[in-house]
Amino acid sequence: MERYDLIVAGAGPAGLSAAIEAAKRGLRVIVFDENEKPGGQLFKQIHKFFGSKEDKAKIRGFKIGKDLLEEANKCGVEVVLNAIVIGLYLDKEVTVKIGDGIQHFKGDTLIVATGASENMVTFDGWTLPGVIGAGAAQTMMNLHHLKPGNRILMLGSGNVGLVVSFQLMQAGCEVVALVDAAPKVGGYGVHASKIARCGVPFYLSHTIIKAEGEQFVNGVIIGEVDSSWEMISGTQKHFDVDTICLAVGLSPMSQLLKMAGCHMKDTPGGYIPECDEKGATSVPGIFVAGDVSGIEEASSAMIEGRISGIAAAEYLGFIDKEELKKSIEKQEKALISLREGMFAPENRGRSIKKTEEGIDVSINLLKKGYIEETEIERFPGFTKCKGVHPVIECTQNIPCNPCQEACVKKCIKIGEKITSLPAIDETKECIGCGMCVASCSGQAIFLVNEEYEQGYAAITLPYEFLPLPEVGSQGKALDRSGKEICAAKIIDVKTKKAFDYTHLITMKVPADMSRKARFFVNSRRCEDE
Amino acid sequence: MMRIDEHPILGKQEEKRVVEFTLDGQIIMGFEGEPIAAALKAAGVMIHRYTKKLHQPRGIFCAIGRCTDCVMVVDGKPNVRTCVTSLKAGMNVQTQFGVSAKTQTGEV
Amino acid sequence: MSKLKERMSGIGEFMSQPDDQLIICRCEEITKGEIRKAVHDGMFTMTEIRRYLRTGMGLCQGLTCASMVKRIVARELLISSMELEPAVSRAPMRPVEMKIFGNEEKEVK
Amino acid sequence: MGNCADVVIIGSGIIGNSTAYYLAKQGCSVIVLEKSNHIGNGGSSRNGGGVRQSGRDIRELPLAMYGVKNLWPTLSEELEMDVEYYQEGNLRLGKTDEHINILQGLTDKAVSSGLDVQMIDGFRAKEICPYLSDEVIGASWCPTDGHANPMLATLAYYRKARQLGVRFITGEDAVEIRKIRGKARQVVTSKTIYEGETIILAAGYDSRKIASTTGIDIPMTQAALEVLVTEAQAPMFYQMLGTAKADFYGHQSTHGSFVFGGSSGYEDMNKDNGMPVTTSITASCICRGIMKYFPCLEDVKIVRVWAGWIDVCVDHVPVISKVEEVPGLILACAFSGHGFGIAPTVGTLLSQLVVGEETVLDISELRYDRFRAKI
Repeated sequence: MERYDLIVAGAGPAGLSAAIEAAKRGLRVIVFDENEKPGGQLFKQIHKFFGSKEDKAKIRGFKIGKDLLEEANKCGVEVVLNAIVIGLYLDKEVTVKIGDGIQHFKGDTLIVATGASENMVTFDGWTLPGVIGAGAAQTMMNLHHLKPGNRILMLGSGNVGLVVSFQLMQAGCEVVALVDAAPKVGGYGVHASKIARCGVPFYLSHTIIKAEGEQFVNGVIIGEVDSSWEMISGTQKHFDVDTICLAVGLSPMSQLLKMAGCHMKDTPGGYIPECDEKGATSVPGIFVAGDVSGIEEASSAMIEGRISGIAAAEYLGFIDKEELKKSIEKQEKALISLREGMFAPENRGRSIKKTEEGIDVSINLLKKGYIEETEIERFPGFTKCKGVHPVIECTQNIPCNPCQEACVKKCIKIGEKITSLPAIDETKECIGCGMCVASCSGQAIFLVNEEYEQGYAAITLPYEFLPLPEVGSQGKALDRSGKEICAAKIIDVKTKKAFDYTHLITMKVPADMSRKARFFVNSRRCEDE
Repeated sequence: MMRIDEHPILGKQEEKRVVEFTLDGQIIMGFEGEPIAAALKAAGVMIHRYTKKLHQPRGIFCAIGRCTDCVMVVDGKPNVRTCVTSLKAGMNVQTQFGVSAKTQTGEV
Repeated sequence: MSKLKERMSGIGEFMSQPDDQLIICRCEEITKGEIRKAVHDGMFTMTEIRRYLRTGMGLCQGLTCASMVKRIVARELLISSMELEPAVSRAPMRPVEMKIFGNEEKEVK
Repeated sequence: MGNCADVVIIGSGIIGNSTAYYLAKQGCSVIVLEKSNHIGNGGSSRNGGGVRQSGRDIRELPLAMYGVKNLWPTLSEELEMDVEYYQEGNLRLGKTDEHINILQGLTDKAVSSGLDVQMIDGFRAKEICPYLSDEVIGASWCPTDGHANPMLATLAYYRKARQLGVRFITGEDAVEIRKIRGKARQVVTSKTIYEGETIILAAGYDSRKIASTTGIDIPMTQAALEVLVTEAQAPMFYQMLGTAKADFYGHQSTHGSFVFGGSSGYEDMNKDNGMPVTTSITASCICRGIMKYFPCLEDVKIVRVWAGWIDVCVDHVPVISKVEEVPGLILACAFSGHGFGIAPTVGTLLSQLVVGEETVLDISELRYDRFRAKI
């Protein structure tokens, strides 16, 4: 039987990273993935990633996927696509459906990196065509170039719900509401702000009562729930929609491990294998990496993958214990830093009142998806000074620091701790290059010039929609909640390769709007509505 | 129109060959190699099948081959996951009723 | 003795609820009411529930409904969902045509 | 709740459950102990569902015939739950002269024991089941055979017995049967002790280990069987199927899925990880076996494969017997993979043994002490 040093199930961020590290250390590695394209969910991720530069922050997910595949190929990893691992048997044998047959392989080690599957919720009408998972929406938009619908209601305010809502708008769909039964936004505040400023209303403490329609969805009714999740009567709201998108969390897809006889444990985050910090399961030689051992971000999955790949190399004697320790030390440090901050695993379900810096968090951000003007001033990224300068509306401790690197003038400071809030060093001069604006994965950095012209301010903001406004376009400025607040005119549009498809548009607004205006819609779109 | 002609991040879709296939006898166009479900979606088709017990309509749900809700009868074979089956010219796609192409009772 | 082991323990009578008609297992079209009723019929584990009702035994093999069924059963038994062991996972992980499953001829290059 | 009952049954498979039901119906108090966390987690939930008379040893054939005649037809009604029993006949198929010879031999034996079985040609076989391959040249045909849903039948007995007050305790591992003043009385588990006037040992292969604590041995071993289940198909046929060479066996269920069992030939040698595990080769082998007889099923998708252990008696016939040297102990084990179809009869017989009625059938051939050296 064909035997490999390492067989990896799943060519997502964790699986490919594992394969690369193992192959680099001399293992003969093969990776199987059931999809037509490698990269797992990365290929549907068109947003820029969070994290640190070393861990591919500010690079868009699909690009990370491509890079990983290239690197894997370079290292001699065999990646077999359209290959479904259908079973994991004794003696570390796997059977794989490839083409029109079944093939048997044995691995001296196995890494299971099968990722996660979407959770679902039930409500009256949830089986109707038009109710889809958020993953389905991403697949249709970003792989098959199709709009999942025209008018969409999103259920779920975690990062997936927020990111996919933004992607839906990028694809040209209208997101009529973002709904979550929880009383506060679950995902990153910057992701929420991105869609709130486009005018998407947030309905926290709300849930779907009914999907309407006989043959497919043509409407939805939501209602408010109280603190014990009971429906409050008289709070029903109706929306005309053709699509309801569900983004209510992920569960580890650990079936193969259970089949292999690995000891499993049930946790609030799903049914996962028992494993040590290097991903070793209870069955010697079987390792895990990524979401299959607990749901996290793709950045953590890549690091976990590297660690288990290195651990597999040590297990087979390709490297010694000393080298193992040396190799994973840095990875473990990076992993720890990604697991810090407000969204750290141990903070799940906890209510955080202050940032690490001791600043009161924005309540409005958690309830409505955007920061009130009165709240923003207390954060270190918000400044007001002469000439053009960055305004960073990043108010939660999340593991991300590309903005610090982006500024050649060192105006932005985060420091050693990756989760610290970015602060502006007012002693350094901003040259208005916009690199920070484009580098911010949360699209939370703006360039503001309060004194652009007599009575007018200029605001530069990141823009990732079509059509791109042109210089001279007249339109309306929207505030953080998406409300039209004044007339605005586009005075500059910057498009650069280094911006990586994030365009920088600069709008002129009345000076007193400089702290309010955060988005632009051109007049044509205003008239449409 | 459900197709995204130009995307702010992904750009224009690469040119693909347009092929004909049939849904319940009606001719529909789609791109060769895209999932059958994608071609149907582009054509505005929402209903892929009616369930066996309750005769309820179902369509795309997970779009990645796991939930099996989007199955249809393709070239005579029932339970084909249209979201992960590539479209080929001349395919005969039929709405699935229960586990076959026609209702057993003759009605929906 | 654990509620799961002593099959005569009192979990009360089955009482219908307004959302009993809700489909939980999409493949096999099993409703919330049927699942709740099964618990009162003595089906206390995920394995028994699925053998009794076919939840998670359809084409998708429980990928969509397993955790939802588990929560409903746990709630009916008045225990934490984590006390219930998920049902066994079985090959093949995705449906495989008989002619493909039976074709092991091809050896790897 | 006390740990005493008239009868303590070890094993909550279909044998234990049906016995519990028939005993409770007669007013006995019953405790059923199950080692697994799940009711019916052994062979009862893991078999092809055959309710077959053909192919049975002459010693157990009367049990099968009694069940088919008196119990199965009304079982769903009695248990108030559809156990999906179909009496549509059993076809045992052959494609070569060698096959036909095997089938003829089996048929002759069955006929001599009074069963309505006949050899039919390929044409007639296709009349009965039009989906057969044209290569089938003949079959044995027993029109009164059938099949039922083993999982539902096992749980239906459990449900009904529970309603009648039988106490079921899962996760309770019986380790010893202890005599008190010369009579089997206590069942010692790893946690506690249960007491009964009668103790019925119906724990599959585990029965051997437990029986040995009373100084009784049943010569049996265990083997792993595998069964595969397909996606639902439109209704095609409801006969129970098998072949001369036992390539596969099975049927289409009410649900529409096909349930087919089979083997790779290595069953006696299979290893495991403490659980019954499927092997990497058996399902593929079963698929090839099925397609030889039903080419029209080649595109039908397999959705799951499962494995289960059966106990295999040295003479492939069960032990259903009082143990006079250990008064109070009754054995019901060594069913050798074909206990499901006779379970209603066995439950009836065991309940009669317990209450001291005369059994409806003579089961002296199934005694525990029938085993002799070969010379």
